[in-house]
Amino acid sequence: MVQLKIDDDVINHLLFHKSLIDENDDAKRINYYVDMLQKANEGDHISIENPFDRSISIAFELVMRQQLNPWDIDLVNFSTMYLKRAKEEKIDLMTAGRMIYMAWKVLKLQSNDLVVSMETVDEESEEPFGWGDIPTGTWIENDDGYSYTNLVMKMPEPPLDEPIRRNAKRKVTLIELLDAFDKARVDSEEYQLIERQRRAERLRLSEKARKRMVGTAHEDHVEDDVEAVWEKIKSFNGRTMSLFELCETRGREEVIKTFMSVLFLAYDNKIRVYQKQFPYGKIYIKNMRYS
Amino acid sequence: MGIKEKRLIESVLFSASKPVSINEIKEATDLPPKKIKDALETLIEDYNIERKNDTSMEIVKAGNKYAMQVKKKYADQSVMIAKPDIHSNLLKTLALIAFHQPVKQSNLRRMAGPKIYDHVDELASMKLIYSKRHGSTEMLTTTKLFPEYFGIDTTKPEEIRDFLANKVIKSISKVEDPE
Amino acid sequence: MGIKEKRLIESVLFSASKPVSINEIKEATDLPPKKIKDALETLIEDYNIERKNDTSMEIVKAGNKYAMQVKKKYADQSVMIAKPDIHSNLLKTLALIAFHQPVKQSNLRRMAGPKIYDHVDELASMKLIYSKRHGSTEMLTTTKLFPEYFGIDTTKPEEIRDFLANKVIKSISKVEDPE
Repeated sequence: MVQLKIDDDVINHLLFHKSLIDENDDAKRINYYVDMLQKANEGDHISIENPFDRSISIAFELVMRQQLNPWDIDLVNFSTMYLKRAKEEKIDLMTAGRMIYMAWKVLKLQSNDLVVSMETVDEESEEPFGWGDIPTGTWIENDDGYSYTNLVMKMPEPPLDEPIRRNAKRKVTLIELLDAFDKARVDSEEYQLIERQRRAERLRLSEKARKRMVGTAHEDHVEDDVEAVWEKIKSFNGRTMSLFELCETRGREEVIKTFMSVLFLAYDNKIRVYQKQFPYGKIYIKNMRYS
Repeated sequence: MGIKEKRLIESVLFSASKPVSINEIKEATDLPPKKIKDALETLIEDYNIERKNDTSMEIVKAGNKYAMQVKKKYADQSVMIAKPDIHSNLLKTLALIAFHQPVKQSNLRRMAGPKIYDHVDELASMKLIYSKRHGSTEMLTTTKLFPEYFGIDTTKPEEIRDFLANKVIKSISKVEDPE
Repeated sequence: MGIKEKRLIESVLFSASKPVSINEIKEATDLPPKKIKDALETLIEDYNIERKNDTSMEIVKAGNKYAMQVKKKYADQSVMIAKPDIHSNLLKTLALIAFHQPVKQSNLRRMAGPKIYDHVDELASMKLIYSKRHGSTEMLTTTKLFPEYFGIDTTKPEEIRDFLANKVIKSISKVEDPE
């Protein structure tokens, strides 16, 4: 196994996210990733038994080895490389495919979150004046307004001055420290109680998820799927198609299955996969025989 | 109103480093609001009229709050130590919005060009202006923070407009007839 | 030494919000050091002797620097209005460390959750706590700066703990039996 240097970018990336989140499971998860990075660094991922952890570990290794920018991963490219590595590592391919599918979903979710939180901030701004009497005329409502505007635009200095005020910060007082101490004790008790409940719940959910994964993985026949999708692509006679045109239905299973096959075919250079808009645009497929 | 209260409130204004409301002063000092108000008025008179030439600070009513700050004529030179941080082009856009408010973003663009889009974003993120969707454009007003930040003694749009108009007139007459 | 220089330097002391050296004043004002020194001396006399009873501020020489500050007798009440420079969540973690020290980071995590990792980093960078590798975790203690910062008159962990415990007991009994 090639020794990899831990990539500062990747670590920083994780730490940045950790600093953004408050606490809870997310921070724990990120700490766990940092540990895992350490293992990947030592070429130690083979010893990770849990298949999910192993596939995450491989993802880290890829990002580091290929020196991908952790802020800007081209998921199409990444997916292809990832599946190749997963194949070499003998990771259950269906699990690997699901990982990638989840990665896309998480990315999409995160961007939705971002939009939502920005909207909330806007709504918090203050609205000091009523909106009843909004003038409908032109902005040159009178001569005063016109000359004011003209003068402001021509003046070398704006008519507003920022006053100089002090910017002193004081030290924390002892009372505040003690107050904090008291609150910390209460918080800590609450936290430990909640954490116990959380642990139980996490355990229950992960058991459930694992059972579901194992149940379906055996029923899949990846090679056959790839062959079927390839036949379908050939039937388009060189015309570019979208991913959805290759799916029999729009169901989640079907889309994952088709997408997986498409990635294999792309890896074999039989087709080219691209998007016009990254990362949420439609996925297009072109048959390389016709290019 | 006792001397002691006056000194205490002076020390609060000095330490606060930002405009403070009567309520905030009440919380810090436990004095009744009436006494605080009286003390503030005497302090403003002390600093801005009686001892006008014996101090480089002034006490101003900023929106609904009160602030101690450096007088304009010393501000430029003491600037090195406490830097103001709004670019003058941004201030011009803000001066236009404050005068014409509520103003449509599209009209503002006609007044000052497309650069205002960036300015509007930045001023909104500083919470100095508020922008609200209105048909196909945005309608812009200043926020409560605006008079606080600039030490303007009113929150009323008409009075803010008068304040700005006076500033412009003063600066023109200064240029045409120095001293 | 002109009146104008004196006012200018007063404004620098006011806006600096921290002690400043003659050199820093020189950089801000471009005045020669001799003039600055003279002006500072007159200012100290003005504030601390002549107008002693007419102001709540004083100008002090601290080491080689000069600062304008609130007089001690007003400090308790006015100081609370300025923002503290340690966030209250951070303080909670600091209080836990001070009480339980030396404490393993992993134990601290069990007490207060994973947010403590960030807090530990920040407190260490403020030099209020010291973290030392201990097996697979970190061992945390407060530094010498900690008692200094909070005006606690001991550097011994046990005494710091007693001090904190006493204070907490006092504040609890106060709540239960007011006056």
